[in-house]
Amino acid sequence: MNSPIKTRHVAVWRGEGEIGHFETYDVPAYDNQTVLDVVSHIQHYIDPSLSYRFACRVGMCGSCAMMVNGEPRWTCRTHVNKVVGQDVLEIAPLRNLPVIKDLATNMDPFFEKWVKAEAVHHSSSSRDDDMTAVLPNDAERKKADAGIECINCAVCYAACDTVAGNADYLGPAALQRAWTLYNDARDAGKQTILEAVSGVGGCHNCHAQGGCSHYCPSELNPMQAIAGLKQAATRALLKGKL
Amino acid sequence: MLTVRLYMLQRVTALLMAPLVVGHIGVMIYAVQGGLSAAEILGRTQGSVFWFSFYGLFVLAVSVHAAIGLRTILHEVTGLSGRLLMFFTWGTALSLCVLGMRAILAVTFLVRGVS
Amino acid sequence: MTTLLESCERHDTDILILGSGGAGLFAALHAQQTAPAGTKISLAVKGLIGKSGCTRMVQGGYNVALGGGDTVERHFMDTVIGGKWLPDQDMAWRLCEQAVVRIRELENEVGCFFDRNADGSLHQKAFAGQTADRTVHKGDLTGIEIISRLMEQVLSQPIEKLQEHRAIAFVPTKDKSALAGVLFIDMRSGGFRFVRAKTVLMATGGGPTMYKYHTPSGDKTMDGLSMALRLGLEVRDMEMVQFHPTGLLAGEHTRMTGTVLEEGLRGAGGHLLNGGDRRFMYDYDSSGERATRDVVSRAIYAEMRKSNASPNGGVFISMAHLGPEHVRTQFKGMVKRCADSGFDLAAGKVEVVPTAHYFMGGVIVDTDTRAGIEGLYVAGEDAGGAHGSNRLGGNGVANSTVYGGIAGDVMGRDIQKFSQLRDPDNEVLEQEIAAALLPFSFPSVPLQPIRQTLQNIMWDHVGVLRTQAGMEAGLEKLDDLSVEVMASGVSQDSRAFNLTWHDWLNLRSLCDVSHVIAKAGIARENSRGAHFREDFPDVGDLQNSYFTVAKKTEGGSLELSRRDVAFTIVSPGETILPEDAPTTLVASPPPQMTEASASQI
Amino acid sequence: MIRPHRRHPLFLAFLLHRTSGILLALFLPVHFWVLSLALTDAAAFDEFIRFTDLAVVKLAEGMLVFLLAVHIFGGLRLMALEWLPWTAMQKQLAAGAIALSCFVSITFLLQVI
Ligand SMILES: Cc1cc2nc3c(=O)[nH]c(=O)nc-3n(C[C@H](O)[C@H](O)[C@H](O)COP(=O)(O)OP(=O)(O)OC[C@H]3O[C@@H](n4cnc5c(N)ncnc54)[C@H](O)[C@@H]3O)c2cc1C
Ligand code: HEM
Ligand code: SF4
Ligand code: F3S
Ligand code: FES
Repeated sequence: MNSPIKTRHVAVWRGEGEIGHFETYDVPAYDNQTVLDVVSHIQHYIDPSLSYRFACRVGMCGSCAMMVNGEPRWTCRTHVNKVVGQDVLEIAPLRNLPVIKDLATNMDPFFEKWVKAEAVHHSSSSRDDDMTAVLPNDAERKKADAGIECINCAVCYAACDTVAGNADYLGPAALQRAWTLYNDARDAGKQTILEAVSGVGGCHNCHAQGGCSHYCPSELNPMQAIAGLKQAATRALLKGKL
Repeated sequence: MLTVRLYMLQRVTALLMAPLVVGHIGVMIYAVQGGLSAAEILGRTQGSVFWFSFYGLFVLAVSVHAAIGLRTILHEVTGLSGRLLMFFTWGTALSLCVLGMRAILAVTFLVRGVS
Repeated sequence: MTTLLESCERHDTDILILGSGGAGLFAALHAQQTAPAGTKISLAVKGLIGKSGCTRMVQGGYNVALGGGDTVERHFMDTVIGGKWLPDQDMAWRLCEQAVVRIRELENEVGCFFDRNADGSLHQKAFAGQTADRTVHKGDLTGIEIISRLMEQVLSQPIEKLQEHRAIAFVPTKDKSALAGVLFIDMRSGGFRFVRAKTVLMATGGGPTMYKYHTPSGDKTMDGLSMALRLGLEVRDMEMVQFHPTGLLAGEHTRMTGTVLEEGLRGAGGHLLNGGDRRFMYDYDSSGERATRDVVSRAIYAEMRKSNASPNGGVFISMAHLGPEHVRTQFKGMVKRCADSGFDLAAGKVEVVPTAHYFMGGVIVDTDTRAGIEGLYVAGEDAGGAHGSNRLGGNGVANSTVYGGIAGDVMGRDIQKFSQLRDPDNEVLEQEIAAALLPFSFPSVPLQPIRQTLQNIMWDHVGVLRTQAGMEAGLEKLDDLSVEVMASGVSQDSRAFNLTWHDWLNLRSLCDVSHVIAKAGIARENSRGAHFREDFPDVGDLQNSYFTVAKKTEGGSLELSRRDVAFTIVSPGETILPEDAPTTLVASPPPQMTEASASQI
Repeated sequence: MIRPHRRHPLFLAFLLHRTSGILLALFLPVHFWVLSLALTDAAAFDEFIRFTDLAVVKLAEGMLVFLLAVHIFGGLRLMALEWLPWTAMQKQLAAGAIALSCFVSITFLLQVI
């Protein structure tokens, strides 16, 4: 169970910045092995100069996402068997973000857009006040709950071709967070949010490609959230409030 | 590159065109059954205010709609933005509008070319 | 050697915060609120802001007494009794008292959206060791909610962000009377950067990752504590390493090994089976699988030692008898996590093993987070005292957010007393740079086997069950290992994002602190909380409770001492609860663990 | 080759919508030009119309109607997605829109032949 069954050829993107190439390594294959384990093995035993990023290793921090055989995935919870259909494993840095080195990207643009989307709670009370009563079955609460467990891994951001083409586009994760706040009874910035998501890079640029929802490892549905924002913005526009 | 306004324009024009296009295709299916000729088309449309408005509305809508659509695509594919993109959008809309209007006028009100 | 100093970039700020867990992020927000306008605040993290550290990994929730019969006094008593009378009572009191404010801040100002009762109030559940439904949560992903919300707030503030900046040393002033600043490696470029600051918060989150099986995130390697020791600060309770009984066991080649399988699995009726497929928990405790965390950990460890182990050397947890469908719905997240890694939790058996989870030890601080040198503050898992010998589930994140906030407030005020930045002792600075560059002067070797050796030593000799002889043998091996680490090289190719160089630095910190854990373990001659001595199995005299203190002398040797616990609020055998107070308010208290405690961590 | 991250139904629906939009936008000026021939040169117009009798051209017309139908139903689907209450059946709806387009254009083809 613990001994390697065979070795596996793994192509890994190496390079600094945008320039680089794939390099192939032979990695022993085990029963229980994630893509992150494969990458770690290469760094530990074959080429110590390989750079990548991870933290929690259980799908909670969202720092380990990479392109695996051309698809964006969290690598710490992607079992190798799930992706090795044709016996090839190709690992590259996450799409749509600047590469620092090898498999590590610079996630700053992703988070800058998060803030730009006003996806930050707008406080309506303080630590001196009681907590707001919110009924768990309230329709709005349920809408807010739907997207709340985002781990900001940027998998959706990498899956989206609108992000690839439109530098201003805020992207699915930031918009989903904005939608969550829009449905949060305690948020005092609804109008600010609507305005932020209705501008040049806003929700209206989404073409419902659905890659975000297809790949979100937390099984969230940013596409639905964005549709919600579009609807809310349309209503506001018709009422002359945008 | 789409703001809420451009988005709404594109959707509104789309909604407008949907019945127009369906109507047009319906007529075409009916019309082409016996083969099509200039005379036959013109016989139907010449001098008709109804057909003028029908197609006129379509041309206006499609000019706006397609210009916005192409603008989005151009931006996403080439990264073009700012003034140039604006010129492109207006250019597309106006050319489509002029071409379209000319065609409609041809089949409705204008006297046929001096022969 | 001036070139070394010259190669180091210089940078100034007013308030410098290390770490972006609950403690670091709260400190940043509070400092922003209390410091005079124009104060520069910088947040430096080994990973990405909000994406590194363990606060993010909190599943179970946040302990706070919010009425309904529960009181701060009751929370305090549970904390002190849970910590087996070792907690610093003033710290524990402030923790319980301020948690009430902090939770309202989290909800009302930061935007956390915790789960609600049917009437709209906050839902609370009970963890083992608690006498009230006290734990606030967001499903079983509470940490994600807390940290993501804090992260958003911090990212939207004008706070300087130094991401992937690894602190490697505290540098004092020439006369050693105060802290001048912190030496970093900018991990992306590989360059050194010295940041002067008037006040520095250390919130690097401890993290007992020197054990073969461990739960914390990969970026946590005891850097802060090892830096504090080198600075000459006193640390306490260093023998206190909390083990979680059911870490996933999947072999040495996978990073999943050691990660937590939630405690609720046992609570719901899961069976622990040994390698011979036999239930064994009743051999050790009448509560069977539902016994408390430390008891189960020790039982599993004992069973493993009897060679009753599963193929990978642990035991099995089996849920299938409860009906796979039922398990699949009740433990959706866990079943999915196991399935992602190739295990069938619902219908099959999964191998588990006790796993190092939390570090109770830490720097000695006052209740205002001030450490023993001007300019340095410590909060969160890095600070010792609040939990004593054992941390209650739910008190970890309460501790980091409460004291992080306090640190921010105190630094924001103290900064006004310090009109000037202090100049560093360049000798120390230079030594520290040279020390960090050491591995580049040796031929490159694989470091992972060395890390595994360390983890085996700690697991075998300073682990769940300890003896004097065992720990002494461990110390000897640790000495040899430290020598080996210091002679291990890293390839010179490029220092930019050189993870292997950081693996080496991690090893250095872990070795440093491992020594202290072993020595403190030897110094405590009784069994309290997380520390179990087979040669001293009794808790010892509660009235004369002592805690261990370790400190590095100028010469670099380690000094261990014992200090009496000051029972400033309550003494063993007494309580501060009213006379007629019921022993517990929990409807179906542990060991009858309920579904409400399903994801207790 | 479609890149791996694009191999899912809704992306293909998007691709179809975009392609049909572009093709329609390219076809439209041609269509307008042909019609305006009626204004300037009736003979040429009739000639063109006769040209449309060819089977290949009929097929091309069928394609055109297909494009139009795909684009319209696809567009209606999008607007429904954005403005009507959410349903979890987005993939099915996309497939439905395409199926409907096929039906319409085949009907058209059968009619003209
Ligand atoms: C799996 C798991 C589940 C848990 N569940 C619970 C629970 O349910 N309830 C509970 O109360 N507690 C729980 N805990 C404990 C709790 O998470 C911690 O006690 C608490 O979050 C620690 O917070 P912190 O801010 O001190 O450190 P952390 O959140 O760990 O943050 C440490 C930060 O310091 C940074 N850092 C480390 N080294 C350096 C360096 N050299 N230079 C710069 N930065 C550095 C890290 O990158 C990170 O950003 C759990 C822990 C784990 C591992
Ligand atoms: C014949 C005339 C038409 C032309 C030339 C045309 C052209 C285009 C173009 C070029 C686009 C951009 C595609 C993209 O962004 O990917 C577009 C988008 C769109 N079209 Fe049309 N279109 C026409 C008719 C219609 C009709 C009748 C409808 C509706 C019922 C419609 C609905 C839409 C919608 C909703 C979009 C937005 C798609 C998005 O945002 O992704 N169109 N159109
Ligand atoms: S929405 Fe899903 S894919 Fe996108 S960042 Fe959040 S968790 Fe990741
Ligand atoms: S993939 Fe992109 S286009 Fe919209 S539906 Fe998702 S954001
Ligand atoms: S390492 Fe945290 S999500 Fe993968």
